[in-house]
Amino acid sequence: MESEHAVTVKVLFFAQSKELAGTREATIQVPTRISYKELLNIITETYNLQPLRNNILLAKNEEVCEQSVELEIKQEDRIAVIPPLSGG
Amino acid sequence: MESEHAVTVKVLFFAQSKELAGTREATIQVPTRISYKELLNIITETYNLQPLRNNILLAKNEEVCEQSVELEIKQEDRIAVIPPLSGG
Amino acid sequence: MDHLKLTEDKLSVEAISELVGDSSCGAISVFIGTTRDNFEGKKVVKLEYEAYEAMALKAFKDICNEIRSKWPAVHGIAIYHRVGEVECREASLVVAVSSAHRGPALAATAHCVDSLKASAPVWKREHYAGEHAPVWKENPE
Amino acid sequence: MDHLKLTEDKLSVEAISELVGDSSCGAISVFIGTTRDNFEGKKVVKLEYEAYEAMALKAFKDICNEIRSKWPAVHGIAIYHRVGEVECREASLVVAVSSAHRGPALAATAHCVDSLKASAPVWKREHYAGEHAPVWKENPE
Repeated sequence: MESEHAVTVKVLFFAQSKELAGTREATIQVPTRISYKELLNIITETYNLQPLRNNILLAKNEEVCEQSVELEIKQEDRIAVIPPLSGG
Repeated sequence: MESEHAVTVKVLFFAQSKELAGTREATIQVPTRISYKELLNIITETYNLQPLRNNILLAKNEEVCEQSVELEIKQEDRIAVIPPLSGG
Repeated sequence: MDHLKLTEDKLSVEAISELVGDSSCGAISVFIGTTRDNFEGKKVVKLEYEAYEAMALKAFKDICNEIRSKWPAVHGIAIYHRVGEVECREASLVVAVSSAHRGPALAATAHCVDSLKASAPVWKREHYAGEHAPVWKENPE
Repeated sequence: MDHLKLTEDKLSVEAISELVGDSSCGAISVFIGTTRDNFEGKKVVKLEYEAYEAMALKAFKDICNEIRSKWPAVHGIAIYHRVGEVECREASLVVAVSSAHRGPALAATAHCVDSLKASAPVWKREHYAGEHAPVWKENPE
């Protein structure tokens, strides 16, 4: 991807996804415009999350991403991998 | 009322009824068989409870009396005057 | 187990909720009835509770029995009601119910408070600031 | 007012319910989520909670806003959730809601717990006695 169309974002992992990724936090370059599905593919492939692929949500800057619209990603956005919730 | 058909019971007063009766407790002779309405009349007239007559329930030995059946009263039963509740 | 009490002492929410806690239970629902400080523009300075104690404890027990038949998953039930003088903001009533999952505990707590207000022989008198005479209150039907 | 917190400290039911108390309120509803000591025959020795803290606090705030729009009579809301290690029987969650009359507080508490379990990014891992590996749990939908 060309650098003028790519930005560096932080990726945060929790619970099972943290164990599979082997880290709590990483940085990755992604295009500034990307579909939810493409972003999910990049993240699951890069961080070894295939076993969780159908069970995770992505959040951008503490908001769950809408899956039906193209995402706009900015430099230093925080993308979080959200496995199934078990709070309470 | 004749003594062989009458028994002595305790009457207990609470809240407004205690204030109107001027006492927490009294004893009274009543027939062994009596309708709810007759018992209510005797008690309201004897203890000055006319202002509350339509708002009180009677309980016998800690159970609210049924109003549709004749009451059987035994010596030393406890009749309680129950004004509108305001617990909680 | 049912923990039922009328008491002149201050109620401890912590202690009462611990009564119903159990390692088999994931949920404790608690209701705290406190005393408001005003009524129709009059400032309430204190509350006074009176109970027909023997009958009130029977009523509490009946409520517990009904809860246990409606929600068999309920584990512990505690109903503590103050009698005597109660300052504004202090708890007059604490109900606590535990169960493995939250549904029964939450539903039973609401039901318990409704039933108690409708059936337990307990009376509250409000004392007001100024010239206003104290008033025995009445729960809505 | 909303009192929202993620904390490694033990939760005090008394202190959290006092946060929402007010002399205008006659009712405080409290929910305590505790940790069961067994799962499918395995003995749970401890729980471990992890949160995405910034997002969880936003989720709590969103829940409060929704409660206030659904039940405008709600006065105070407190949501306290433990993170880190939690012993069995200790509270992992305490929710407290106050209102002048009991209906809104009771309904809002149940709604708050439901919403929190469905939307707050918090995860629980159970550790078992014996050889069983720890398991990240999943709330039912």
